[in-house]
Amino acid sequence: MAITVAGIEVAVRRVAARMPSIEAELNAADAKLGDGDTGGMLARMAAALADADLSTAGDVGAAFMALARAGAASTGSSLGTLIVASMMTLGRETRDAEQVEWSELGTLVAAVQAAIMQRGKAQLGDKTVVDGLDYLAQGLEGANDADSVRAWATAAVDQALADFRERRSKMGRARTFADRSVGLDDPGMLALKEVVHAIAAV
Amino acid sequence: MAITVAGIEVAVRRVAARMPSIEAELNAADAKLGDGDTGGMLARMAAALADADLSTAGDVGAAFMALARAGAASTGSSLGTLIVASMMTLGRETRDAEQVEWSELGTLVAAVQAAIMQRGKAQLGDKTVVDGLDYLAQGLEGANDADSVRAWATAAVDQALADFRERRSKMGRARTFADRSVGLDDPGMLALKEVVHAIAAV
Amino acid sequence: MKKLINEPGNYVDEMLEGLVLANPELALSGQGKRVVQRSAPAGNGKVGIATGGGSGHLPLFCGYVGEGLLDSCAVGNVFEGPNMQSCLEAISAANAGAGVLCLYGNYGGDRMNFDMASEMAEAEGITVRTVLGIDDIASAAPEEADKRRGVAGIVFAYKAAGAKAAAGGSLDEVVEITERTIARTRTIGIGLSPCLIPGAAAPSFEIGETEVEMGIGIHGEAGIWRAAHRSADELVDEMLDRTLAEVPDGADGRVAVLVNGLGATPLDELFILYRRVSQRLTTRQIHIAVPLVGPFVTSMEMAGASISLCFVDDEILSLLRAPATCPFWRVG
Amino acid sequence: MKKLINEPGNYVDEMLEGLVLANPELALSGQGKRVVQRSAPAGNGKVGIATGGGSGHLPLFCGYVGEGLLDSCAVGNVFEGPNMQSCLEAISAANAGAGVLCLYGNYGGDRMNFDMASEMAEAEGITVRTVLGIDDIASAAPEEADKRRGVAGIVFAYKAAGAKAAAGGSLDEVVEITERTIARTRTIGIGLSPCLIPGAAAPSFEIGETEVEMGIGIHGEAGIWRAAHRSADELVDEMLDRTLAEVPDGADGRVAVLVNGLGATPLDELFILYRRVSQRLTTRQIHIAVPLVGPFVTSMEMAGASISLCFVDDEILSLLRAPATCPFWRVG
Ligand SMILES: Nc1ncnc2c1ncn2[C@@H]1O[C@H](COP(=O)(O)OP(=O)(O)O)[C@@H](O)[C@H]1O
Ligand SMILES: Nc1ncnc2c1ncn2[C@@H]1O[C@H](COP(=O)(O)OP(=O)(O)O)[C@@H](O)[C@H]1O
Ligand SMILES: [Mg+2]
Ligand SMILES: [Mg+2]
Ligand SMILES: [Mg+2]
Ligand SMILES: [Mg+2]
Repeated sequence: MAITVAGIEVAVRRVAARMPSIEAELNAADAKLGDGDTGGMLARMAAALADADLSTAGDVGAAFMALARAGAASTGSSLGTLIVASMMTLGRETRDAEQVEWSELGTLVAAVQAAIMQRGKAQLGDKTVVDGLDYLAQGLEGANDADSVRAWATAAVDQALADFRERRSKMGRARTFADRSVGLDDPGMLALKEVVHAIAAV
Repeated sequence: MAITVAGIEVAVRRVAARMPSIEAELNAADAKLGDGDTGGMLARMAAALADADLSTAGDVGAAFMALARAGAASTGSSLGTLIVASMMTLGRETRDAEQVEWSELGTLVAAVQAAIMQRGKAQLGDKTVVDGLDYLAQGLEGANDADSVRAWATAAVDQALADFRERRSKMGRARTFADRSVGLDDPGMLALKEVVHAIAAV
Repeated sequence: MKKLINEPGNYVDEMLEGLVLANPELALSGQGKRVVQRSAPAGNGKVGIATGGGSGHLPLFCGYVGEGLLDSCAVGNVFEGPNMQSCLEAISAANAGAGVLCLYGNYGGDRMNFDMASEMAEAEGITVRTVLGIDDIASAAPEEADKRRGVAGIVFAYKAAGAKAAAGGSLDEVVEITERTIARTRTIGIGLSPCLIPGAAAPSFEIGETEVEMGIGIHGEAGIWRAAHRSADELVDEMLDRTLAEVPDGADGRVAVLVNGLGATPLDELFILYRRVSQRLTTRQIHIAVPLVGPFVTSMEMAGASISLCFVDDEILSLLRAPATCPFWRVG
Repeated sequence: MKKLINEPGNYVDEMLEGLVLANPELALSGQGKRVVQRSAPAGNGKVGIATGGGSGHLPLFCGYVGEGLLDSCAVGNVFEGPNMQSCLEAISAANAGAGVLCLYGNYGGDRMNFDMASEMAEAEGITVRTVLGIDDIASAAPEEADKRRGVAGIVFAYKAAGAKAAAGGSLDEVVEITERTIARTRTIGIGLSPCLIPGAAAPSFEIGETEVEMGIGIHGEAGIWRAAHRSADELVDEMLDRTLAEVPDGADGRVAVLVNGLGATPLDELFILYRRVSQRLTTRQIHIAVPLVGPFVTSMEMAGASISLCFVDDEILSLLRAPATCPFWRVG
């Protein structure tokens, strides 16, 4: 098996289903470093993505584009907008593909990371979702099947959080609290971890 | 001796000189029941009255009218305005009089009290400066010389304060705090007491 | 409650200086520079309209001096009546030979000063008439409507009076339309937090962290009840119920509405209130002919709002819609 | 910090409903009803001007849609960028065939959404250009002026751009005058107290009871210093010193001034600030050609103010003085 429209649908639903149990945690993380809305925003967005009609999407690229459209109307927050940009990148990268091999996932994540860096102007090491994506892209190198993707992806995002916890934030709202940010998880990286774990869950 | 322009000038100066030592006390009394400005207002007004040029006032009535004009430009507070109205009343009542006998003072105070009641709509018993004036007018009945005026007047305003302390305020800003007003002196009555004592001091 | 001020004692005078510097169509006059008047007085035998009151309510009072509105304003210290001298000067400034209407809120200090000043002005040969704003329905029972305080609804009276005078109305006519407008205007306010008189050690009243006060006055005068805070819609519903319980004779289903902010309350919240006002009036088949939303009559940094309804007739409506301009409000 | 609201989640939508009910010259459009546009679009091949931003700053952003000003506005949640969908809808609404200028403040979220929407609009055949408000001198050093945030000074850019477009200017011309106006505009703010995002448990920042913050942003972004509160005149002097340290090339001694209130600060205090601004500029032989005083760009119930100077030239000045009308501002 590989990545298909149906698989994307399942993944999106899993994230939406996980939201209630992580929303408060994400809000709390953002309250310490930003405006406290990462969880609420993500819950709204996950619901909108889960509601998106993928039945007319003939291929993986179209499915990601449909998700981008649904997401684009659901939030204007930084992370949400970057997620929309990610979906658009994935849509472009997988245009007309009926399915995408697991082995290509790492390259796709790297493309997403590049797109987000271009949009959001964050650098590697700024302690944002970009660093999480960086670990994820590297962790997926050589992962050729669902099981290894699952195992290596979750390990990568966990590691990213652990490695960055003691560093300072240099981007987004958290920049204002750079000093305070030492010892705290970046809400965007935390969100990425939760999303990856939700999708990977069996 | 009787009441003359020169005597009025002395009285006004005595009040102005007394202000520094009573301003805070009056403000504090007003802070409990009103807006805390009785002392400040009276200090400003007393200075304006003391500055008034009475040298061109040919008679007692003209002197009071000059004081009314000076006061009229110094404050818009309720007590201040009532003081201006008092000066105008005194001015009218003593028009063209070169001097006024001590025995007439009680009648003049009664006229002031009536004018203030008409202007301010307060009733007897509302616990305002009106009640102080009422005691003062009655206390001056039969006072024919400076000494008895001095003694009886100070006794009257002291008695008014004592008699009204435990009653409720029914007029002015203090009305809002009717319950709280029990046990507290009305700032206007307190001001009257201090003014009378200042003038009476030898 | 911190303020951006210098010496508290200079608060009003510095404010007035800034006001006229920023608005050259206004000028300061009078012995104590406590009168705001038009830089180019209307003249031409127009009926003059003078107002006055304590400071701390901008744009009220002096901000409504302008074409099609007022001619002059006597300015008092914060929350204190204007002194008699400046009332007299304001009346004189407004006088162009056709008489002067003194139009201000029903507060003891203001009345005493304007009444004495009016007597003096009459003695100088100026015909003076007085109409008082008494629109605050929370401040006295309907039977004692003449004891009510004047609050935000006075803006409608300013507008109608100003338009009538600008159109060449006689003093009697201006007085009549002003009285009619006020008789048809009802206001009720709500307060969430107090304000501080510059220089005072503490606010002269407090409202609990979780409380709201229904019927509060624009100086924090006690209202009808103080209780747990509730939703904007619930508050609006009660405010409208109370106002609509006193529909004046002759009301024909058209109103001018003012949703007024007391100071610290953001415009956003005023629009949330207005939304409900509009919904509820529509349900009751009352048509909003003139909608006004904004801080028209404030209490410095007090948080809260008021709703005023003016039950218009054809003449009042056309006067409310007539062109007018002052620093804070433009019509037409 | 109590608010007059219903469900916090409905804050923006209810506010917008009230806004258009009270101002029929504005209409809501778009899939999520998050675009404010003119009820009667300008059309006629005029260059369109779209703006957008988070809510909580009224009259900014959507309040400046109107004749001689903006054509449309994408409205975000409180202190959050407008979503991409509504940015795209706002661009489409502003488009009358002559191209669209996207003019908004330099904030990450707003940029990302408008940038993506612009790419999509371009794909649909609409010519889109972007100019960002970057007037907050406290938010980055002069060498990094393009990293600065946009605050109250954007009002001058709105006015100049709107007037140029109304006068038939081409997209290039409108872009040029907008860039020139922004390049000549400097703002600095001071904050006394925080504001609360509806539904949030607590303000996202605090300012001590006796403190003032110099250079604060309109979402409470940290400024240059935070220290003991001081007199209005002292604060104005420092604000002007900082602004005048960056006089742009080509300045000729004439400025438009905006003394802006952040929300809870009373008008009285703004005039006290303006008085000092006027005195100081006069001393430095700078002439105030356009004085604006009032709450033009707010942060809900935040107490504080900002001073903006726009160093005008002949063209900017005549555009600032050209007729324009929106719910909160009328010129000419
Ligand atoms: N410019 C940016 N580039 C990359 N990531 C960003 C950027 N801005 C914000 N983020 C990420 O988004 C997270 C915050 O998301 P969210 O709370 O939804 O945004 P907002 O700050 O708009 O409320 C941050 O923790 C960070 O990981
Ligand atoms: N209508 C009135 N009639 C009689 N006395 C009054 C009236 N209003 C106020 N006073 C007197 O004035 C005093 C308050 O004076 P002051 O503090 O100067 O006035 P304000 O309330 O305007 O600040 C009260 O204590 C009371 O004695
Ligand atoms: Mg956030
Ligand atoms: Mg007092
Ligand atoms: Mg007082
Ligand atoms: Mg946010």
